[in-house]
Amino acid sequence: MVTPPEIAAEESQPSAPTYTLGPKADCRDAFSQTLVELAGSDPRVCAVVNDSVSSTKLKGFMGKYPERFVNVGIAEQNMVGVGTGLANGGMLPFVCGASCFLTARAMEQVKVDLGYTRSNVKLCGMSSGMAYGQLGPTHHSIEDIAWTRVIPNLTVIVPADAAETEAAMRFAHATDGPMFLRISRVPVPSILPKGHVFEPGKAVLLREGHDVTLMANGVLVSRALEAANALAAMGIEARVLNMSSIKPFDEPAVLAAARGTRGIVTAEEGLRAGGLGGIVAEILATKARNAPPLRILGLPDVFAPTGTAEFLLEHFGLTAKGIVDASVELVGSKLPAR
Amino acid sequence: MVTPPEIAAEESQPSAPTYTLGPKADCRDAFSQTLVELAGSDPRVCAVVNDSVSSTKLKGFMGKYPERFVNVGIAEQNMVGVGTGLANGGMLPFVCGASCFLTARAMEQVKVDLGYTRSNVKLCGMSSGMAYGQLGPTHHSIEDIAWTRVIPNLTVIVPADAAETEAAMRFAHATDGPMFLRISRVPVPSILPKGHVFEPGKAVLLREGHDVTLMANGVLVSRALEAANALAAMGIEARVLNMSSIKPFDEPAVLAAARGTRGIVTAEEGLRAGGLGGIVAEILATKARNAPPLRILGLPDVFAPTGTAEFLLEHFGLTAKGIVDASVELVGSKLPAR
Amino acid sequence: MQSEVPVTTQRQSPGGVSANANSLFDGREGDPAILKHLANRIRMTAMSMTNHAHLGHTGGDLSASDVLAVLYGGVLQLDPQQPNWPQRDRFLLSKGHCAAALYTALAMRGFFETALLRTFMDPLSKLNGHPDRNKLPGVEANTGPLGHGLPIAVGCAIAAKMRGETWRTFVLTGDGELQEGSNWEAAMSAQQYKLDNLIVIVDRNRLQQGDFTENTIRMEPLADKWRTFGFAVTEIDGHNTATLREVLSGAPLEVGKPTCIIANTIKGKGVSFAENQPAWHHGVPTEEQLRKAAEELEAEPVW
Amino acid sequence: MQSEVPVTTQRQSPGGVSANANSLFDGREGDPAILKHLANRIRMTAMSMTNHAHLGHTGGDLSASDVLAVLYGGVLQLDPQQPNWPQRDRFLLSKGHCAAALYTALAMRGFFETALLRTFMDPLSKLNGHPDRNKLPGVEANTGPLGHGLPIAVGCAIAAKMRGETWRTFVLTGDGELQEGSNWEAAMSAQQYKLDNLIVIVDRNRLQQGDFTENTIRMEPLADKWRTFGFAVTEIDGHNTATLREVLSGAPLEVGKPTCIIANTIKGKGVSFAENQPAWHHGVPTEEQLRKAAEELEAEPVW
Ligand SMILES: Cc1ncc(C[n+]2csc(CCOP(=O)(O)OP(=O)(O)O)c2C)c(N)n1
Ligand SMILES: Cc1ncc(C[n+]2csc(CCOP(=O)(O)OP(=O)(O)O)c2C)c(N)n1
Ligand SMILES: [Mg+2]
Ligand SMILES: [Mg+2]
Repeated sequence: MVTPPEIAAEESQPSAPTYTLGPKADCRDAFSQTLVELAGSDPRVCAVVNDSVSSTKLKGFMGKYPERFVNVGIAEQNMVGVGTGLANGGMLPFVCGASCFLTARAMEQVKVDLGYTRSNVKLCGMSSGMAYGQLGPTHHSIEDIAWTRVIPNLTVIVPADAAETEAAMRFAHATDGPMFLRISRVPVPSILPKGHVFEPGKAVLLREGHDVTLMANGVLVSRALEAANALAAMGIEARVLNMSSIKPFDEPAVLAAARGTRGIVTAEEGLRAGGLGGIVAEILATKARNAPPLRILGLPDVFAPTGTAEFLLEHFGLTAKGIVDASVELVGSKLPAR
Repeated sequence: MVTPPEIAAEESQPSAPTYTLGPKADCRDAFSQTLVELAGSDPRVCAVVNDSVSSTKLKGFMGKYPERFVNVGIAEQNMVGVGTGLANGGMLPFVCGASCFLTARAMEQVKVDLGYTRSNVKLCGMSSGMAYGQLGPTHHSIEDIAWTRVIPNLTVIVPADAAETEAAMRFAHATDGPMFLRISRVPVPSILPKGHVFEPGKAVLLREGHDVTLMANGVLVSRALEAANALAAMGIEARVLNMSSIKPFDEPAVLAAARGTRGIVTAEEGLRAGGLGGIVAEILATKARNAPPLRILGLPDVFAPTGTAEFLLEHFGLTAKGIVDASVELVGSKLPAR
Repeated sequence: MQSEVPVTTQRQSPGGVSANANSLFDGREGDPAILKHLANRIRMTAMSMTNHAHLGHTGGDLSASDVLAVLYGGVLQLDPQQPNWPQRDRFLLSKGHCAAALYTALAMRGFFETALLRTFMDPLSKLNGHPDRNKLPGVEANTGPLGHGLPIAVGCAIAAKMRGETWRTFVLTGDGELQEGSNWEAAMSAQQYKLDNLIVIVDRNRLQQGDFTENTIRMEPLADKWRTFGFAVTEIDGHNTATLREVLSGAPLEVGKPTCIIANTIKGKGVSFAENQPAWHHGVPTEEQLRKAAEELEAEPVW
Repeated sequence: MQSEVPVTTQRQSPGGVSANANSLFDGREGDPAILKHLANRIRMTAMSMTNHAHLGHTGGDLSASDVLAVLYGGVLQLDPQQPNWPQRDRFLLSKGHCAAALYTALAMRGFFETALLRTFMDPLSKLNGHPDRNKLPGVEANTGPLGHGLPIAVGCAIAAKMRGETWRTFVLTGDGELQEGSNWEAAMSAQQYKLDNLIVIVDRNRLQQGDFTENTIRMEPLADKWRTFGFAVTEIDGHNTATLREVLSGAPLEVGKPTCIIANTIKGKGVSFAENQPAWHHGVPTEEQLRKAAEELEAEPVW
C-alpha cells in the first residue's frame, strides 16, 4: 500500500480526509497531454488509433507528431496487430480506442500479440465503463476489467483522476511489457496531487479508518471519498483505498482491511462479477481468516438501460449514497437511534 | 442442487461413491451424435463451422444434412454473426469451433449479437481448456469461462462427460436464448447415467460427505471423484459437486457447502482467476457467514508451457492428487499420524 | 449448404392485415417526389431528435434518409402489425449510429407511435442511441459496433435459402465501416453461398468519423473490391429516389450472386451547413440550425 | 504517419559478425539447385519432427519449404549472433501451424542448434506447436491463430518508415487464412501508408484444413482482390527457387506500394502420397512413410 507522506504518520488513527476533492476534469486531457510530452522526450513513442482522433483527444498529438501517428481506420484487430509490429520494430506504441471496441473486438490480439508475446504495447481503453451513456450497451465496456485481468502478463490500470492518469501513462512508458489503461471520459474531481507517482500492485491509501474499508477505482474513487465523509458524519470511520492497480493487485491491502476493519465495500464502474470486487473476493475467500463481510457494488448481470453516464451510475447505485448504504448495512450505524 | 434419486435418501450421511467412473470417451462424439439426432426431429437445427468439420466431428452431420450445414471458412467473427442471422431467420444454429478462437476472436459478436440481442444461438466451444496441449497457449482457452460468464444473458455450461454433453445439448435445443457450451476433446470417464437431464443453475451431487466439498466441472469432475475415493481411504469424507452450470450458478449449493463442510476446493481446466473458483469466492465472500477456507485449483496467472493436455493438467496439479493435497491442507488428515 | 432456391420477383406478402395500416407511407410512394419529401421528413425528424438528445449522428442520418424512405416506403415487404411475420423482408442498419433515421422510418411505417420519437435517448427510453430489437418492434439487429450487420445479414439470407423462402435481406453499411474486416469475411461467405437474396447497400458518403475516407484509409476502387469478392455491383446516386426504388425493387442484379449497391451520397445531405463537413458526423444542431434545416428541407418533423 | 522513406536496394547488413556463422546455408544459395536441396532438407526435417511429435502440419510445411529456403538462404538480412539486431529484416510466419518448417530454417541459418529440433513439442520444449518468440531466437511473432501475421507485419513496416530505416518485412500467409478479415484490414492500412517495404507472400496451395479453398470459401480472383486493396501483385511458381529468389530479392514490385506475391504451391509438395491430399493438412507420417519421403526428396533431416 502506498502511504502518501502526508498521512503516513497518522496512518493508524482515524482522521479527517487528507485528500479533498478538487475541480472536475476529463482524464482524457491528462492522457493526451502526457502522451505529447512523452513523445517530446522519447522518439520511440507513437500513437495508433481507429478513426478516433477526436474521441481519444489526440488532435494535438497528430498535429505535433504526424509522422508518429497511425490511424488504421475502423479496424481494431489490425490496430492491436499494428501496435505489436511497431513494438517489434523498436517503437513504443500507445494504442488508443474506445475501450468497448478495443477490448472486445481485438480480444484475441490482446491475448496473443500482447499477453502471450509480452509485447511492449500500451493499450489505452478510452471512454470506458458506461461513459458513453445513452449510446448504449454496445458502447459500454462493463466487462473489460474482468476480461483483461485474466490475460497473463498484461498489466491493468484504472486511474482515478487526471493526476493518476498522467502517472499511469508515465509508468506505462517507463516500464517494459503489455499494459491496459482504462481511461474514462466522465469528468472526475481531482484527488491525487500533481506529480503523483504510480506504483504497480499498490493500493493508494486516501483516508484511514477502522470501521469499514472502501475500495474503489476509476470514476468511483471520488464517490468513495464522498461516502467516507458522509459516513464520518454518522460516526463510521472508513478507510478509503484507490485500487487503480488491478494487475498486479495489492493483496496485502485486502488482508490488512480484513484484519483491521469490520467490512469491505468495493465499488467499480463495471459488472459485479469478475472485476475489482471479484479479485477482492478471491483474496478474502482463499487467504483471509475470519474475513469480514464483503459488498460488491457494480452492475448486476444485465446490460444497462438508456441514459446518460451520470444517470446510469445513479441507476445502479454507484454513488456516494450507494456506498454509504452498503457500508451501513455491513457495519451498522454508530449514530444513536432517534 | 440436483440430487439424483439413487442417493437422495442417503444424502445426509457420508457414503461410498454412488457414481463410479466408466470407460473414457471423447465428449465431441456425444456432441455430434446428439446434434444429428436433434436435426432429425427439428428442421430448424443447423450447424455453422469455421473450416472445422473434422475437429468438431461434424462430418456425419454434414453428410446427413448438407443443406443445414454452413462452413463460413476461417472467419470466427462472421461465424457468430451468421449464427445470429440464422436465428433471426427462424433457424436454430449451433455455432461450433475451437473454443480459443470462437471466444477470443468473436468476443464482441458474442457480447453484442448474442448476449445483448438475446439471440437463440448455441455456441459450442470445442477442444476447450488445454485440450490442444502441445499446440500451445494460442490454442488453449484458459480464459473462456472468465470471459463468457460476465456476458449478461449468456448461459454457460461445462459438461463433465459424454452423458452430460448430450444432456446439455438437449437443454440448449429446448431452451430459448444464447448459450455457450464448453466441450473438451480430452477423453473423460463416463460419470452420469445415460439419459441424465441437465438442470440449469443446479449443482449435481455426485457424492455426499461432510469434511470437505470438492467442486469441479468438465475434465476435472472425474478427478474430483477419484480424489474423493483417495480421501475416503484417509478418513476424509468429501462431498463432490459437478458445477457444470456456470451460469446460472447454484449459489445455495455453495452456501450449503459453507455450512456443512469444513473447506471447499474448486478445480477447473482454466485460470484460477475469474472462473469457477472466482464465482465460488464471490458467493462466499459476499453471502456466507464464517465461511470455511477455499482453495482454487487451476492455472496460476501464466500461459502454459509445451506439453500434452495430460502433461499440462499434471504440471498444474489438476489431478486427483492435486485435489487430495489441497483438501488435506484445508481440513487436515484424519489418519492417525504414523 | 448448397441448396438453391431461386429468388423470384413474385414474393409473398403479409397475410390478411394491410401492410400500411397506421403508416405515413400511404401508398403514393411510387412517386419519387413524394418519396423525396418523406425522406426529408426523416431528415428533419432525425435532426430534431439529435437536438432533443444533444447527441446523435446527424451527418450519417442525412446521407441515409433517401435509402430508408425508399426501403420503408414500399420496397420492404413488412407488416407493422406483425413485426415478427416470419416471411418479412429483413432490413439491417449496420451503421447503427444512424438509429434516429431508422427509428423515424419505422415510426412512419407504423411500427410504433411517432410520439415515441420524442424520447430519443431519454432515461429508460426504448430509443437507445443505437437500435435494440428487444425494445422496439421492427428493429432486426442490435448494431452500433461497426461491421456486425453484414455477417448477420448473411445468416438471414442463408436462413431464407434453407427454408425455401423468398424474402430478401437488405443491409445498409457505412463506407468507413467497410474498413472492418468482418465485412469481407461476410462478403466471401455470401458469394460462396450464392446469396442472391442479399442486398448490401453502401452509404458512400466519403466521410467517416474523423475525416474523409480517402484521407483515412482509401476505399477506392470500392466497386471493384466488391466485384473481386464475388458480388454483382452497381453504383447509383443514393439521393435519387426513383433510381433507388428501381434498383432496390429489382435486386438481385444477377441470379446466383449477392448484390452490392454503392449509393453515392453526401454526408449531411440536404442541409447546407452540414453537407460534407467532417464535424457534422456527430454534430448536434441548435434551435437556430433546426429552423434553417426545416427551411432548406421544406419539411417538418413527423412527431 | 505519412513520412516516406524510399526503399532502396542498398540495405545495411549486420555489422561485424558474419551473417552466416554456424549456418547450413553456406553461401552457395545463389544456386537454385542447392536451394532446392536445402528446401528438401527442410521438408524432410519437418516431417521427421511431425513424426516425432505425432502431431504437426505436414501439408503446409511442405508447400512453404521453398519459400523458407529462399528467404533464410540469403534474401533475409539477419544475424543469428544478434537475433535482435534492430536493422534485421523481419520474417513473420503468419501460418504459424507450419512451425516445424520455420524452426528448421532458423536452425539451418544458425539461430540455434539443429539438435534442438528433436525436441519438437516435447514436454517443456522450446519448440512449441506454434512459434513462441520468448523461447526461441529468430522467431518474430507468436502466431497460431490465423490472421495475426499481416497486421503485425504492417506495424513492423510502419516502424521501419518511422525510423527511416531500410529493412524489409516479409510475411507468409496461408491462402485459407485469407478468409480472416483481419488480413483485409491490414491490407487497407498497408496501401494507405504506402508500405513498399512490406512483402506479403501467399502460400497458394489451394487447400485449407478441411477441403480445397474453392470448395470452402472461394478465394479467386485472389490476385485481383489484392490489387483492389492497393497492392502490387505478382503470381509465381512457389516451388521455383530461382524465381522466388529473384522476386523476393527484388521486392518491392512497385515503389510506393506494398507487394503481394502469390506463390502457387502444392500442399504436401515433394512427397507423392501427401501432395494435394486434404487429409495431409495435419497428417502424421509413419516410419515407413518417412523412408518413402526421404527417397523422393533425396534428403535427410538436418538434425
Ligand atoms: C467497431 C467500431 N469502431 C469504432 C466505432 C466508432 N464510430 C462510430 S461511427 C464511426 C464512423 C463511421 O463512418 P461510416 O461507416 O462512413 O458511417 P457514416 O459516414 O455513414 O456515418 C466510428 C468510427 C464504432 N461504432 N464501432
Ligand atoms: C483463427 C483460427 N481459426 C482456425 C484455426 C485452425 N486452423 C489451423 S490451420 C487451418 C487451415 C489453414 O489453411 P491455410 O491458411 O490454407 O494454410 P495451409 O494450407 O498453408 O496449411 C485452420 C482452419 C486457426 N489456427 N486459427
Ligand atoms: Mg461514411
Ligand atoms: Mg492453404
